Amino acid sequence: MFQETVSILHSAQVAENVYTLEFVSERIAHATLPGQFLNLKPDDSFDPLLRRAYSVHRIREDRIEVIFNVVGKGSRILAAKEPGDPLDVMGPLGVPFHYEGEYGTAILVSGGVGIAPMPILGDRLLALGKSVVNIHGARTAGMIANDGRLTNPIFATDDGSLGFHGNVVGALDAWLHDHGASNVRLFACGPNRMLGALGEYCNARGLPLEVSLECQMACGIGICQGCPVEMATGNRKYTLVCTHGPNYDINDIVLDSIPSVH
Amino acid sequence: MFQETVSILHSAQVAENVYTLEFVSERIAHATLPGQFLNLKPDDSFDPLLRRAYSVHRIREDRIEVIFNVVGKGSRILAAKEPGDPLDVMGPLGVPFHYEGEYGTAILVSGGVGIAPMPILGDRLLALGKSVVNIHGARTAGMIANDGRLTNPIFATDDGSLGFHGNVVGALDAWLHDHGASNVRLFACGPNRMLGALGEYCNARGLPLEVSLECQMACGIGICQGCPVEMATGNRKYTLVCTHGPNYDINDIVLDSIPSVH
Amino acid sequence: MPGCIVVRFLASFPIRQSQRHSSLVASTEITIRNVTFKNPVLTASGTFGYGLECESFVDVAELGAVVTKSISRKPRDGNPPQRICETTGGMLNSIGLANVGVDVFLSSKLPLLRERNATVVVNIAASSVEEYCYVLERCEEHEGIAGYEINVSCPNVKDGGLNFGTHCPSVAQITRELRGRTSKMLAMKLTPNVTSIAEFARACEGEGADAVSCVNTFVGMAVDIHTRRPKIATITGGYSGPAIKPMALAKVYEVRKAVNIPIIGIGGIMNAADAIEFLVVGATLVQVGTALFVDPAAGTAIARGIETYLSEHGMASVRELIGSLDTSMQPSLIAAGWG
Amino acid sequence: MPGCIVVRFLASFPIRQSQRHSSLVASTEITIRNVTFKNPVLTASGTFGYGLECESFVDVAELGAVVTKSISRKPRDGNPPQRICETTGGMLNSIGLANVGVDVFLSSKLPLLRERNATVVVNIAASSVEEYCYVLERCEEHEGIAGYEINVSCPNVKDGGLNFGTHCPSVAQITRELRGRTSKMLAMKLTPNVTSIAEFARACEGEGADAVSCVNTFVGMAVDIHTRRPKIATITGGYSGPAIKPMALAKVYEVRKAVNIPIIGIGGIMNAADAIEFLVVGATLVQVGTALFVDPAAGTAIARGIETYLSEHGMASVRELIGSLDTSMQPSLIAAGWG
Ligand SMILES: Cc1cc2nc3c(=O)[nH]c(=O)nc-3n(C[C@H](O)[C@H](O)[C@H](O)COP(=O)(O)OP(=O)(O)OC[C@H]3O[C@@H](n4cnc5c(N)ncnc54)[C@H](O)[C@@H]3O)c2cc1C
Ligand SMILES: Cc1cc2nc3c(=O)[nH]c(=O)nc-3n(C[C@H](O)[C@H](O)[C@H](O)COP(=O)(O)OP(=O)(O)OC[C@H]3O[C@@H](n4cnc5c(N)ncnc54)[C@H](O)[C@@H]3O)c2cc1C
Ligand SMILES: Cc1cc2nc3c(=O)[nH]c(=O)nc-3n(C[C@H](O)[C@H](O)[C@H](O)COP(=O)(O)O)c2cc1C
Ligand SMILES: Cc1cc2nc3c(=O)[nH]c(=O)nc-3n(C[C@H](O)[C@H](O)[C@H](O)COP(=O)(O)O)c2cc1C
Ligand code: FES
Ligand code: FES
Repeated sequence: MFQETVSILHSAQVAENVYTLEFVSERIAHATLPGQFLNLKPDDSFDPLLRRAYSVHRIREDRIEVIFNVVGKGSRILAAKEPGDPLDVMGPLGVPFHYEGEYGTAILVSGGVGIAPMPILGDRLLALGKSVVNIHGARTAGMIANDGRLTNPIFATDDGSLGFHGNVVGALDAWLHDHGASNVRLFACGPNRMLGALGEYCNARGLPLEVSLECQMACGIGICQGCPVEMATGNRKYTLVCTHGPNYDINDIVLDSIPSVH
Repeated sequence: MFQETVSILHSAQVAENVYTLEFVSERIAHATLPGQFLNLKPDDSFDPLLRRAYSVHRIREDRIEVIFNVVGKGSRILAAKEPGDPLDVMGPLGVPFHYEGEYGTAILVSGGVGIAPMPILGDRLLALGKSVVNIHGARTAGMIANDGRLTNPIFATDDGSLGFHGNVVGALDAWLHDHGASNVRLFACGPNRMLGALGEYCNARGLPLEVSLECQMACGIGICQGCPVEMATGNRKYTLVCTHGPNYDINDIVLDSIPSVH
Repeated sequence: MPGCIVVRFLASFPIRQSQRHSSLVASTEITIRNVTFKNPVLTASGTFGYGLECESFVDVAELGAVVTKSISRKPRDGNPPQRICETTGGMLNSIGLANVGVDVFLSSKLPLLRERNATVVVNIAASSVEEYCYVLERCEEHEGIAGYEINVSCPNVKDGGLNFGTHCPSVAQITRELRGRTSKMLAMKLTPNVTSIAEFARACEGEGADAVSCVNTFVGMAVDIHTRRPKIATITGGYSGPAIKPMALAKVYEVRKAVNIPIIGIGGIMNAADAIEFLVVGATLVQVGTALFVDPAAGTAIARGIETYLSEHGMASVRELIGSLDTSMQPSLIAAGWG
Repeated sequence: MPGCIVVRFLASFPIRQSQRHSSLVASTEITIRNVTFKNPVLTASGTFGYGLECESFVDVAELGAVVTKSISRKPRDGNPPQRICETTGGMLNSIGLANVGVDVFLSSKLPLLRERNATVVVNIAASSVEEYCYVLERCEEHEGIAGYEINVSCPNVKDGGLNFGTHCPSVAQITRELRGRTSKMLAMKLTPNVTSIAEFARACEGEGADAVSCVNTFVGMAVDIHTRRPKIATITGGYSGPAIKPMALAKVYEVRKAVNIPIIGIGGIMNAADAIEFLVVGATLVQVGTALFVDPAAGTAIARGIETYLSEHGMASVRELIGSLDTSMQPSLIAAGWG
């Protein structure tokens, strides 16, 4: 875990309300594992006050990329960054995806900006010799940030403007129908509603599913206790998303205990 | 008085800790008289919360220029503006310099960024057929924003690195010695200490002096009552710098009643 | 800038794209006692002068009402400088109730406000119960005043300068005396600097106040670390602005549970979203203060923003919004302490 | 950017160029009762975990002290989500005193803190006077605790959940009972949500407290205008961060005039300048809370910033700074009301 002021290398809008930032940090780039996140301070002011958490999207050598929607004050400031601007970064934070193990195919399911942690995870899985499929859904084609670098992408849009006409669960079902469901493991990130539907689907079929959660955080490093999610198992009532998560087996946590952001 | 979101045309550092911003507003440019100021909102955040007052430095057609030091949060944000950035501007505010009247030579005395209102005043005075002399002081040559456009400039530096070695009162004394003090009127802007010394000098010689004051303001338009300066004359105890000032005959006000900013 | 995003920060709030739309224009009218406010947004006392300073920006007739600067029996010069200072997300003030006095107000400010068709609420400050009564009685002699807001955050000179507003029996007494002297709308403006604001609100309700205004400024202080002097002349001052909003909202919530009379919500309202928070918690009207220093037209912009919200949420009237706080999802727990 | 200006916002303050310089390193040591703090900067309870979470960022031995998360008799799960939300310049929290309980604290946290040479102040929370005594007595059996800070902003279950901290006799009683049970430093942490915090401070002083910590969080609230639900589960929560600084400072000023025991200043301290404001007003120590969420190393950075200030102002010891507020230039007026 490091805290560093980096310099923006590249910033761009890549889809409808989807932005990326790229910057260099050798230490953070080398220490980061798939599914971990960074805590960014939008600027020096006290409004916004707290850092904002963003999944690491991609790492190439010492270059780190994040991807985000503009929803409020913090992301609006980040979207306005330009090459050369300074950025206060803390990371890597959280427990990585639990991607080691004996399985052949990893299915990475994402909705909207839930795509964020998938490329770095996909790259690592390929290096480990797994097959990788990305199933990525969005409301409409224009909201999909497709830079052509996603491994085996299957797109799903609510309005059918690109790829599968329907949601990611439908697209997954179609894929499994064609390719079979043996020896697969699923990793997912997106709105809680999507994760919930996916969880039901996977549980009904006995498919292992790990989800990457989002919730409001104050510190991101376990000192405020502000980011609990209820545990479905174990003897503690809550787990802290920032330090025990954000990646959990869907059956270890009570998804509904996190108020959904709209 | 208008409120408008303008777009930055030009921004630059012009001397040690001296910055300029230029933007277009036809309405404000046409309505502004020398000595008036604008109230700028540094950005959309609530930190800083309030607008900041800046004298109009120059107007060319519909282009307005301000000049400022970076001293705190507001000016730091303004100094980072780039061409194309939006800026929320309110103005023109305050009562202009009382520059009409029967006199031949206007001596514009300024210290540091107190230079701000002088060019627009000088231009207007030249148009009215007055002679204009600018006496401008700073700690050292590098802090002088000399763009070569100042009318008849005489510079004074504390360290003698440019022009007169000493302060503006000394430089003024030298000028009056050479050119005589009849038919002159003085206008000054700068630190309170400078204005005080200048006031003593002028009063001892019966020279008319109008000063442009600076003080903390919340609204800039007379609705908060936050900007009083004590009156030396008249039947009211205080005058509001934003609406009755910022330009006063030095003998109408009690300069020491404003806490000096450092 | 990549995809340059410019958002007007005042009167703006995130609108959800998938909201049901309605072509009906929602009603924003609110009536308290015999006063009908055309919308629930008023300007807060002391932050909009006498309502006449911003003519070029604002049509005062479009505001729910103009609440005047506190008016006292005699004109007041106010405190010496420094009277204001900015802090994070807020400001301190120590204006010292500078005002023209009731006579000048009635003779030269009120007529102009009437000409401009403003709904006028006169805010009264005083240093004794008698002075409150005097100022109100002088006002009662004039047409064109919709009602009164009583600023009790004033030192009681007979009681060694102790603040009326932190002494419940004093607030009750002032309410009683004034209630006996007017049939116009009477709103008591409460200070938040007390252990239980609910107690004060109940006292006001009990003595016949038509509404309580929540809240006046919080006590605050700031120091210049170079001179090691207080940043404002009176050492401590009144804290206002967006920084106080969460506390003001909590006070409105506390009062809402304690009384049935309307609440006028005040504190840190910068945009329509902030105003809506107060209405949802249970305020019937709101006042906009410090925001006016940044944007003198914030009051009317917020009124329009509320209207937009209402029609986007298919509400026929602002009254549907008032007190609509949904606590059904909150866990039923005896608050366990927060920290 | 023209003349790109990058200023680290934490632990920075504008330094005047014309300051006299001194080559002496100023002393920052402070002693209260029998505890010597190597510098006046402590981490605030609940904002630095058990002092063990940030090892890679902070050497806890460089802090004046680590104040632990509030420790209770039994482990506590804490409140359900949502526990926090950000507001302008501040945040609300409703953690619900989640902690491992005194047994686990003593057996598995305290030894690690000792290993790291931290000065440890144990903050205690409880829902009855007996529970406060129990937790303190358990701690007394162990080495390596410098002193206690007592969080009285807790609901008193025997009194229907009424907050101890707003009831002066309760605070006095807790102080008395604990004073009788320890000879270590005892600091009572006061809530600001009262009319007269001075009264509470005097009660603590009278019962033998060594210090008062001013302040705990303010009551605040926020509403999501789309769902019309409170943003945190307990509806209202504790407000902290730079937005509360002016009020916290005013509380310290009020307490400074009322008691002679040391004050631990808390509330919105983000950088050395903020900490210095508290010291100037009269705090002997300060605590840094919410700032640690932005920069876990803020505590040590602030301690260094104070040192720099001292030497730049030619001060030999931080004790010269404490209470050095200069009010000689303030007008002598009976505060006329602020607004
Ligand atoms: C572990 C983790 C990883 C994350 N990774 C990413 C990522 O890779 N990309 C990304 O875009 N975001 C990510 N987020 C969310 C991100 O941290 C911010 O919450 C988000 O950018 C909003 O911040 P803001 O300052 O713009 O909005 P705020 O000003 O904080 O909030 C504005 C409004 O938006 C609502 N809101 C908050 N969060 C969201 C949200 N996520 N979607 C919609 N509305 C919201 C709030 O309730 C509020 O009403 C992640 C969060 C966590 C905890
Ligand atoms: C009528 C009027 C005209 C003005 N014209 C100009 C102008 O043309 N150019 C210009 O640069 N400024 C001008 N000012 C001052 C300007 O409005 C701001 O006060 C100044 O830019 C500081 O704002 P800030 O946000 O950067 O500092 P803040 O964050 O507000 O203050 C930071 C620190 O600097 C101190 N401080 C405040 N003002 C000053 C100051 N002027 N000099 C030194 N320290 C200060 C404060 O006490 C504080 O400690 C004018 C002010 C008025 C009232
Ligand atoms: C998330 C959070 C948890 C807290 N937990 C405790 C606690 O357990 N015990 C306590 O006495 N104070 C607690 N506090 C209050 C802080 O110690 C401090 O008094 C308050 O936050 C004001 O300081 P700040 O503005 O620097 O944060 C907590 C504050 C926050 C923000
Ligand atoms: C500069 C200033 C002057 C004020 N003067 C008065 C006043 O004369 N009478 C009064 O009742 N309240 C006065 N107030 C308090 C406001 O009416 C309002 O209650 C408070 O500022 C909180 O609202 P805000 O956060 O929107 O500003 C004043 C506030 C400010 C900032
Ligand atoms: S965000 Fe602070 S503990 Fe998780
Ligand atoms: S700054 Fe508000 S009245 Fe002058």
